[in-house]
Amino acid sequence: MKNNILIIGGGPAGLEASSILVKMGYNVILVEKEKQLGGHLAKWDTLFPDGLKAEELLKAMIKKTEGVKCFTDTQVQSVNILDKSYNVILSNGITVLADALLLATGFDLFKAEKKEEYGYGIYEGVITNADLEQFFKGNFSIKKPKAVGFVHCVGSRDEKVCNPACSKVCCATAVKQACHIKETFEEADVFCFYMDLRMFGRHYEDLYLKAQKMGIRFIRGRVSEVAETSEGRLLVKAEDTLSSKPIKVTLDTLVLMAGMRPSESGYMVGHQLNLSVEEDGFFSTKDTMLSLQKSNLDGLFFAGAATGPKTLPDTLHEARSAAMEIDNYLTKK
Amino acid sequence: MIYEGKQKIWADYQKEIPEDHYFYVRSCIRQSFFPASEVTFLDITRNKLGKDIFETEHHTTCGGIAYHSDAIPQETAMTIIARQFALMKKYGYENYVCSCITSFGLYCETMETWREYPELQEKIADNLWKSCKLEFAKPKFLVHASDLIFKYRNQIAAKSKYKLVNVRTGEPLRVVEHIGCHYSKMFPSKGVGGAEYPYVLVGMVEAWGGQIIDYPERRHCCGFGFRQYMIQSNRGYSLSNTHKKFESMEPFKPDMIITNCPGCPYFLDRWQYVIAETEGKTYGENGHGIPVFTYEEVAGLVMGYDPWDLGLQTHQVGVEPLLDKMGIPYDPAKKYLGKNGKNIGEPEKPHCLK
Amino acid sequence: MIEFGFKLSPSSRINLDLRDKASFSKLVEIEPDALKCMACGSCTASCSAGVFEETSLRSALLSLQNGDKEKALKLLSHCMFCGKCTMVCPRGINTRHLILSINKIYQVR
Amino acid sequence: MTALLQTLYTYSQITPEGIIDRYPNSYNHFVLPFVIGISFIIVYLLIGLIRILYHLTAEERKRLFFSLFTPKTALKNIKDIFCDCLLHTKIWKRKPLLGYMHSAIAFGWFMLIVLGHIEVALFAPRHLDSVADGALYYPIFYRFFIWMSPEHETLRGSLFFFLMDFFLLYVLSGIALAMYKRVRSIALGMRHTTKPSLADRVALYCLWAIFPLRLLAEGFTADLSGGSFLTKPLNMLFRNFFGNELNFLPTWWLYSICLGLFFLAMPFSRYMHILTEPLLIVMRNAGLKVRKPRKGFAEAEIYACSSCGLCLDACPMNTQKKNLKYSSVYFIRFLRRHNEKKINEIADKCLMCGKCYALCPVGVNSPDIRRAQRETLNHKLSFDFTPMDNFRLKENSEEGAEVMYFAGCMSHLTPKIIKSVTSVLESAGKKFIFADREGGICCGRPMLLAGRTEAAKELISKNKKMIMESGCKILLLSCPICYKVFKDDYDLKGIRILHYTQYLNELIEKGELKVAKGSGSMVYHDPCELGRGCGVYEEPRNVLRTIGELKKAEKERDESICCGGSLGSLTLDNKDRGKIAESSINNLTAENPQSIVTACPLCYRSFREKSPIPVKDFAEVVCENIKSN
Repeated sequence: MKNNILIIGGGPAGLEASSILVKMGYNVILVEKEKQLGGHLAKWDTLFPDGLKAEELLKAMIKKTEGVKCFTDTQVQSVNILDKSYNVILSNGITVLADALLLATGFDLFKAEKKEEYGYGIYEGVITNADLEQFFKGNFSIKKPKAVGFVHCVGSRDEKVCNPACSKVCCATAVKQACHIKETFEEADVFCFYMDLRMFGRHYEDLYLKAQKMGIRFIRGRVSEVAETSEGRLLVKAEDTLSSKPIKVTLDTLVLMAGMRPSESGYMVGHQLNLSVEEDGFFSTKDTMLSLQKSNLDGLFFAGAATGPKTLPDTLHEARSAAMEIDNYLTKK
Repeated sequence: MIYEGKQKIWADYQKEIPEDHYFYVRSCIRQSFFPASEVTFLDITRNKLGKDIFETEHHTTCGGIAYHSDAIPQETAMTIIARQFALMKKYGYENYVCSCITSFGLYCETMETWREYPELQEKIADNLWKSCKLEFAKPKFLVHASDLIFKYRNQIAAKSKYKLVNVRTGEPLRVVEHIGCHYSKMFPSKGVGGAEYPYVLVGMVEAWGGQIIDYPERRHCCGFGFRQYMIQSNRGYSLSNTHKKFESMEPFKPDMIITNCPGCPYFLDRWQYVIAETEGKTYGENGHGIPVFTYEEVAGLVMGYDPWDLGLQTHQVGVEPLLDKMGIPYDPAKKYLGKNGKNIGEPEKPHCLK
Repeated sequence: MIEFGFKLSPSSRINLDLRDKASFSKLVEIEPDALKCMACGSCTASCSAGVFEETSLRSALLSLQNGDKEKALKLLSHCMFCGKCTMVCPRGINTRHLILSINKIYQVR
Repeated sequence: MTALLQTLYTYSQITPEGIIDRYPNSYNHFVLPFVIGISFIIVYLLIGLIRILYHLTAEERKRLFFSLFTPKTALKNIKDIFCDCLLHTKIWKRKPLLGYMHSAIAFGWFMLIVLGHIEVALFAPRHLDSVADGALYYPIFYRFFIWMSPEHETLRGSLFFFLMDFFLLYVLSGIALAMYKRVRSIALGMRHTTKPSLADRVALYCLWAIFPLRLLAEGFTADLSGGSFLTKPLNMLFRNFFGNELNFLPTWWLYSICLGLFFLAMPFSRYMHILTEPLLIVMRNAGLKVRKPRKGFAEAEIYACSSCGLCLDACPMNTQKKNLKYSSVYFIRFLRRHNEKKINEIADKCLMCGKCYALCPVGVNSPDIRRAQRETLNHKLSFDFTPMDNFRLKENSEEGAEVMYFAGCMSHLTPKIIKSVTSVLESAGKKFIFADREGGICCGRPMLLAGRTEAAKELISKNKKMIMESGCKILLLSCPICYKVFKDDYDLKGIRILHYTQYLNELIEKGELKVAKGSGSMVYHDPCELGRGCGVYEEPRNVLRTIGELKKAEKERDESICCGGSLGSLTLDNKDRGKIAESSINNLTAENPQSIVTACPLCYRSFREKSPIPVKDFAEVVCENIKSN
C-alpha cells in the first residue's frame, strides 16, 4: 500500500521534498496557496551569490516533481489529528488522509510600511527588495535613478517591530541587487547602509569584493529617517559610524531589504495543530541539533524557512533531510 | 614569554654570513656620534680575530638620509650605491658589510628592486657609467656589521675578560636590545632571526652572559625618523616615541640597552636627558639613566677595552654604574682626556639626570 | 626646566586599563540598556540637536567605555531630550534615560 | 448681620426648661481619650498649617490671602469645599455607589457635628462659652450629660432628636458600605485598592466603630436624654434585656476611646485628607502651583491625598500587576514617609499621562509633584544650547503666509503626518511657513517633563524668538506635546496657537475646506497631552463625525488610556510600553471599529507597532476625504 504524504507549501522546500518522496514511491500531494508553484523563488529574478536565474532553477525543480499531485490556489482548511494519520480538508473540497505531513510553509516578507520612518508607500522612490526583483524581471518600473540606496535589516534586528533576529539572507541579497543595479544603471551611485555585513557563505565574500570594485559604497550605519526634497527626491539620513559623523545623501531610489517573518498561512495551519512557536514566531523544532526536521507531533515534519530564516541551499538541504526523515518514519511504522 | 617559541622563529630566519673577506663601508652618523665604535669594530675583527676587512677612503654616503628626507630621488640613491658596489668590485671583494642600518635597509631595498626590475639595474649601470665610468657587480653577500659581530660572538666570548653579569650579585645583567627598524622590518628574511624577534643582538647578549628582557614596546621605533628629528618643531613626536619605549621598559628595571643602529643609541641616550629636563623623570637606578651602548661598545667592554678608549665619555647617560656592576675598572680622572692626553672639556652637568 | 622648543605629545591611544569601570557599572545598574547598543548609528542620524552640533549617543557610549568621559559629555551636552532616538533605536534602548543617567553619573559639580 | 448674631446669642443664654445637667461640672473621666485626641489633632493641624504657610513664597502668601477675600474665589471655595469634601460630587459622577458611601460618611458626620453644636447652643449654651466649661467635648457627648423631663419635650427638641438619628442612620449606611467594600471592592467599581498601613488600619477600625458605638451609647441613654426613631426603640430593647438599671458608662467610654484613637492615628493615616482637603481647595483656587515636591503647596497636596486608590485603576501602567507600585497613591505615601529611593524610582517611571489627576476625587496634581521631584535631581545637570543660537528660518516667509507649521521632532519620524498636514493646507489654499522642514529646535516639553526647567526655558526662548520674528498669525502644531508647551509656557502675544485638529475643524466649519462623508467606521484616541493636557476633545470628533462613523471607545475623553509611548516616563522600558499600547488598543476596539484615528505622532507610532486594525492619523483621514471642487 502506498502511503499518503501531504506537503503544505509549494516553494523550494516543498518542491524538493516532493520530488524525492515521489521517486521513493510515495503518494505525494502538494498544496500551494498561490496560483503558481515556487513561492518567493517565483517572484525573484536572480539568486546570490552567482546570479543564477531563479526561473531556470524553478523550472528544473518543477520538472522533477512529475507524479506529484499538485493543488495550486488551494489552502488547508482544517487539519485533524487521527490515531496514526492526519485528516486534512483542503479549500478545493478534497479531503486527504495523510500518513505524514510536511510543513514547508516558508516565510512572509516583512511589511516594509511598518517602518514608518522609511516612508514605504509614501515616497515614490522607496521600494522593497521584492519590488526590485520584479523590476529586474520586467514587471515593475522605476525611474532611471542617479543614486540608489539599500537599507539592510529592515524589519530584522529591530525590537521595535518585534523581530530582534537577523534574517540571514538580506545582506547577500542587497549586495547582489546593488551589483545588479550598478550593471543596469552604470551612471548611478549606489550606497549600501549596513549595521554588520554578514557575508558568511561560500563565494559571498567574492560578491562583496565585486561590489566594492564596482564602486558601490558601503556605509556602516542604519538609515534612521527618509524625507522628501522639494524636487521629490529622497533625503536619506544615517550616521557613518566609522567616521562618527551623521551623514545625509539625496537618492532617487531607496531599496528596503525587508526581512523574513513567519508565514501567516503557515501559522494558521500550525495553530490548528497546536504546534508551538518560539518567541520569533517561527515553529519550534523537536530539538535544536539532531531533529531539526521533526516536530513534537509524530508524523509531522518541517522543511525550510518555516523554522526560521534560511538561505536557499539550506532550505533545499532541509527538504532532502525531511524526505529522509519521513521515509524512515513511514518504513518503521 | 615562551623561549622555545622564539627559538622556532629564529630557526626560520637563518642568514648566511660568510666567515671572512669583507668590503667595509662606514656610517655617516656613527662616524660623528660614536666614532670609537667603528674603530673598535675594525680593531676587533682585524686585530683580535684576524679577519680580512677592507675599507677605502673613496667610499661615500649611501644617500639614505637624503633619500628618506625626500631630498633625492630613488634613482640617484641607487646610482650612489652602484658606485659603492663598483668600488667593492674594483678592490676584488664579493662580501659587503655596512656599519649603518639605514644603509643596510637601502642596500636591501635596492637589490630587491633590481631583482624585480632588471631593466632598472641596467639603467643604473648606464647612469654609473655615464657619470663615473665605473662598472659594478652586486655583492654576493650583503651583511650588516652587527651580523658579523653576531657571527663572531662566541669567538669574542672565548677571548672575553668580563661578562654581562652583575659581579656583586652574580646575576646576569638585564639587557634591553633595540634593533634598527630598517634592519629587518622591511625584509625580515635579511635579518638574523627575522623582524618580530630579531636574534642578532639577543645572540650576542646570551653569548656574553647577559639576560634579554622582552617588554611590550620592543617593536617600537626609537623615534629617530628623519622627517621628525630634522625639524625642531617635529621633535616632540620623536621624543614621544622614545618616551613610550622607556615607559614600557621601566617596570622591567633594565641595566643597559644594546642597539645596532646609528640613530637609536643616540636618541635613546639623549632623549633621556630631555625627558629628565622636561618631565623630571629618570629611568635608571637612583636618578641615573639607563646606559645605552652600540654592540661594538659592548663587545669592547667584554673584551676588556678601556671604557674611555671606547668613547663612552661621549654618552649623555653616565656609564659608570654599569661598569661598576660588571666589575670593569676605570679611571674617572681620565674620562675627559683625549687621545693626546689633553683635556677635551667637560660637558655641563644636567639638572635632573645624574 | 629647559625650553627645547618641542615637548612630549600626549598619546592618542585609548588605554582601556585606565577606563572608569566603576562609574560605568553604576551606569549599567541604573540603566541596563547601556549595554545594548549595537552601534548602528540611528540615534546620531536622527538627532534633532545633531543638526546644530555633533551629538551622538552611540559615540558617547563608546567614549565612556573607552574612558573618555569628557568627550562623552560633550557629545551629549546639546541633547534637547526630544526622544527621537528612542523611537528609532532598533534595540529598544531607553535612550533618554540613558542620557540622563550618563549626565547624572559623570557630570562633576 | 451683627443684629442677627446678637439675637442668637441672647436666645442661647436662655436654658430651656426641663433640661438638667445630670453631672455636676458636666464632666466625666470618659471624655479624656476624646479630649486628648482632639487636642492633639488641633495642635498638629496648627503646626502643619504654619509649616505650609512658612514654605510658601511671599508672593504666594499674598495671593492666598487676597483670594480669601475676593468674592469670586471665596464663593468658589465654599462651593468646592461643600461639593468636594462633603458631598463628593466627583465620585458620585463616576461611581454612584462609591459616591454615596463617601458622602454618607462625610456629610452625615458633618451634619451630626453641626446639629450637635446647634442643639447645645439652643439648649445648653453655657457649655460653649469656654474650654473650661467643656466646649471641647460637651457637644459631642451632649446626650450623656443631660436629663430631659419627658413632659417638657418640645417640637423643636424632637426635630433635633429626629435629625440626629436620621443622620446617624445615614452615616451608618455609609459605614456598612465601606465595610462591604473592604471585602469586595469590585462591587463598588474598584479593581484595585490600596494596601492600608498600620495607622490606616487603626483609624479605619476606629472609624467603623465610632458610629455603631454612638448608636449604642445614645441608645442606652435615650430614655434619659431623649432620642428618636433609632435610639428610642434601641433603648426599649435594652431595657427588655438588661432591665431598668442600665450601666451605660462602658459604651460611652468605648465611644470616646474610639474617637480619641481615631484623632491620634489621623495624621499618620489616609484620613488626614478629611481635614487637609479644604486647605488644598483654598490654595488651589488661589492659583498656587507646585514648586517643590514636598514643601509649601505640595505638602498640602500630599496630605490631602485620601489614599483611596482610585488612581490605581486609572494608571495605564497597571495593566501589569508589577507596576501597581508606581501609582500616584504610593508615590504620595512614600513622599510622606520620606523614602527617597522609592520616591525617585516612582517619579521617573510615570508616563505623566495625567489620568490619575483627572480622576482624583481630591484633585491631587501628582504629575506636577512628580515633575518637581524629578527637578530636584535633574535641574543641576548642565547643558549647552549655544549652537542653536543662530537658528534662523530656512525658508523665506511666503508673501501673505499667516500660518506657521511647526511639525516638531517626532512628526519627522512619521512622514505621513507631515505630508497629510501640508497637503490639507495646500488644498485649503493656505500659504504657510514650514518652520522645521530641515529640523528645528525641540519645543522644550520633553525637557520640562524631565524636570530640567532651566534647560527647557532656554529652548523655549530660542523658539519663541524664531516664531515672533516670522510674523505669522497662527502657529499650527501636529504634535500635542508641542501644542501643550506652546500653549502653556510660551506666551506668544498676538499669535493663535492651534493644534491641527482645531485648525482643520475651523477650516471645515468655515467652509474653507470641504470633506466628503466616507463609509468606514473609526474610533478616536484622545492623546494625553491634547485631551487631559489641553482639554481638546470635541474638535477632532466633530471633524471625524462628518467624515465617517465615529465609534466609541470603552473609556474615552479624560478617561482615555495612554498609548504607552509618552515621553513623560523616563525609565519605563520598551516591553512595558508595548503592553500599555496593547491595553489601550483593546480599549479602543471595544466596538469593533475599522480603524483607529489619533492625532499625535507618538500614539500613531505606538499603535502601529501593535494594532491589528489600521491606525491612521487625523490629518491623514481628513486628507483622504477632501472633496475636490
